[in-house]
Amino acid sequence: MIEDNENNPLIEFSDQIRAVEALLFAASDPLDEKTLKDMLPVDTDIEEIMNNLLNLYKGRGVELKKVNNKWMFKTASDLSFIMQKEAKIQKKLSKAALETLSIIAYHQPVSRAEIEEIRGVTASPGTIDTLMEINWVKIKGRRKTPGNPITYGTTDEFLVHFDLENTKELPGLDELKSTGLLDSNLPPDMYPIDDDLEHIEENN
Amino acid sequence: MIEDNENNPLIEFSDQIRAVEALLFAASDPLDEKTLKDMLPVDTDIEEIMNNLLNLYKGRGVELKKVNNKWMFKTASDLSFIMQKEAKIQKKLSKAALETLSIIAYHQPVSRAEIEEIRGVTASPGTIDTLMEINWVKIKGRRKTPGNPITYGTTDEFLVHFDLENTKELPGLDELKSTGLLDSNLPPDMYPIDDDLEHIEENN
Amino acid sequence: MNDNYNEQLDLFHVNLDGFEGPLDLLLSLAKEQKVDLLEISILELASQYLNFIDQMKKIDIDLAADYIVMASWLAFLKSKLLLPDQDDEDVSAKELSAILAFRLRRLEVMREVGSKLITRDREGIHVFRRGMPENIFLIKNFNHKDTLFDLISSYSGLRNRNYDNSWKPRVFSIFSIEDARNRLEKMLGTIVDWTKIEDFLPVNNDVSEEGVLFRKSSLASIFSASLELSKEGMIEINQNKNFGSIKFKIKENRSNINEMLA
Repeated sequence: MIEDNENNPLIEFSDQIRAVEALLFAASDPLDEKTLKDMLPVDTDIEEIMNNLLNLYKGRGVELKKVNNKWMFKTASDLSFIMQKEAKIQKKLSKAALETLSIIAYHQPVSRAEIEEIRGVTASPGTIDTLMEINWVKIKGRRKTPGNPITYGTTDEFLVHFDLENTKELPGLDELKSTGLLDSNLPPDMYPIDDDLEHIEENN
Repeated sequence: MIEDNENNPLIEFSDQIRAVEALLFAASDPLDEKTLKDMLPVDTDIEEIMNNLLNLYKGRGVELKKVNNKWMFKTASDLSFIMQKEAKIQKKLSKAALETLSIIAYHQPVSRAEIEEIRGVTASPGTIDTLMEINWVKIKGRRKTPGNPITYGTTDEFLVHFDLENTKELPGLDELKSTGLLDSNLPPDMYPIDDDLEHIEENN
Repeated sequence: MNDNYNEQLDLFHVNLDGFEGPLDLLLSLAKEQKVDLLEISILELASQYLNFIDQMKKIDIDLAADYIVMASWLAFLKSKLLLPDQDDEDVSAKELSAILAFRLRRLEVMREVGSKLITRDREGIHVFRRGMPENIFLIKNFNHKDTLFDLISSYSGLRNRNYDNSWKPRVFSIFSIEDARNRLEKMLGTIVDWTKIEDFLPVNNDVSEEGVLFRKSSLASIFSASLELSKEGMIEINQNKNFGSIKFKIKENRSNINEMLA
């Protein structure tokens, strides 16, 4: 265990080693030695630096690896249980999914037919499923109208992810207009959030 | 200089430290201690782990930083002269956007009307939007005053970008607070004393 | 930032383009006084601002409302500062001056902290985060980068898209002057005596906004058409007193012609 700077061998490291460490850390792709050398003073012994770094990161949570003659940092392979092998989940929702989510957020409880009406297109079957899978959308209940359609709403996880206390914190129509996001000619009867939202009783 | 594994203090590190190191390296975004703790055995002393990691990375090319009670790795700021070659060209903030950002940062939570009052102009739609789009500004909630206006504040990304641990560290914040310059109205000690009234009339 | 201001000061006599509103202009003028904002002469500042706006008005009539509102407020403040203090006032001139000085100082410090912020070690410029993030399996939703902004702009985009915002002018049903002339000519062919203008109006009992507009337009159009016909010597117009009823009659010789034609 490292107690203080006197005993810490790391502070003895040259600035060149620190620079290579930072460059590899920040790089979005593995870097070859020539690229690294070009960023450092001419007399840099890049091989010695790499050896030093290799030793420094041996057995650590993060390891320095050489792949196809290029260097990169990678989390240690024995810790792979923490890491996901492949990116299964998209980084951002598709446009259709984001639109569907926004409609559910603004109009909940809302049925599939109503979502389709607002979007003006038939919902692809997977969109709501995707949103339910990542637990941002849930079934709110059935509406007491003919056909008893299932209605959807947002989850607590949705609120946590979007940093909202409740769905009433979503900006309303007037506020969207004042930000310029929403066309200021939109008629007022399209006001998205019903003030009585909480009072609509659905079977939860 | 590290010669071999026997002399390398790092390999003595527990798996827990390695795991936290790996997680923070992999995440790139700040992670809070609770998230880290949830992924480790129940008896984990997360504070001790963080102290160890802090020491380990002190003075290195990559440093451990705290942002809004979350942890992340970043390159050392003294290496910026090398890293700038890697920097992507950033869009320059307009004067209006920077002014709006400062007002939001120092007055948060702050409503659009208050921002306009301080700037003395009607906000052009788009300024707050732009700041929200680059994820430096977010909706903080609604104020519990008539009209329930939406209020804005800064994000973790803002703190990360400007190298701040939290909003209390904003430059000059304490001084501005003590002089009343962050108040919405004229602070009491700035009220003119009536005795001076004749004096001002003479001067003019 | 200072250089920026100096550039703007050079433009003072030209235009307002460089200014972010009246407070910005006042702040720049105040800096010309080259004193601490706390010791600034508000009276002098108000005069400078009003002079500047006067000059601007000569060049640019479309001065933004923000500037005009500030000008009238400063004119009010200036008169208060010059007059002896009134007892019945809610807020003294000195207090108003203090509020203005406070607002200017507050805006100034926001600019100062802005320039402090922007010169810090910035992530993505001076300092970098991990360039090759790896997905973490155990943190749910970790890989979702959607923000609240994404959500609300998606909703707005959707609403904007589905709303037909093309402008359609409202079509009013009105009685044109041409229609009025035709109607007058036809009716005057059959009427010989003086007849009130109201009797020439087309019958319309619609009580809606549309109906009211139609009746108003028919009155106006019949009157306009009557002026045309009178100018052409076809009819005579009579009104005994101000706001009295207007009457038309076909000219004698004309009625004879009509009879002959008939």
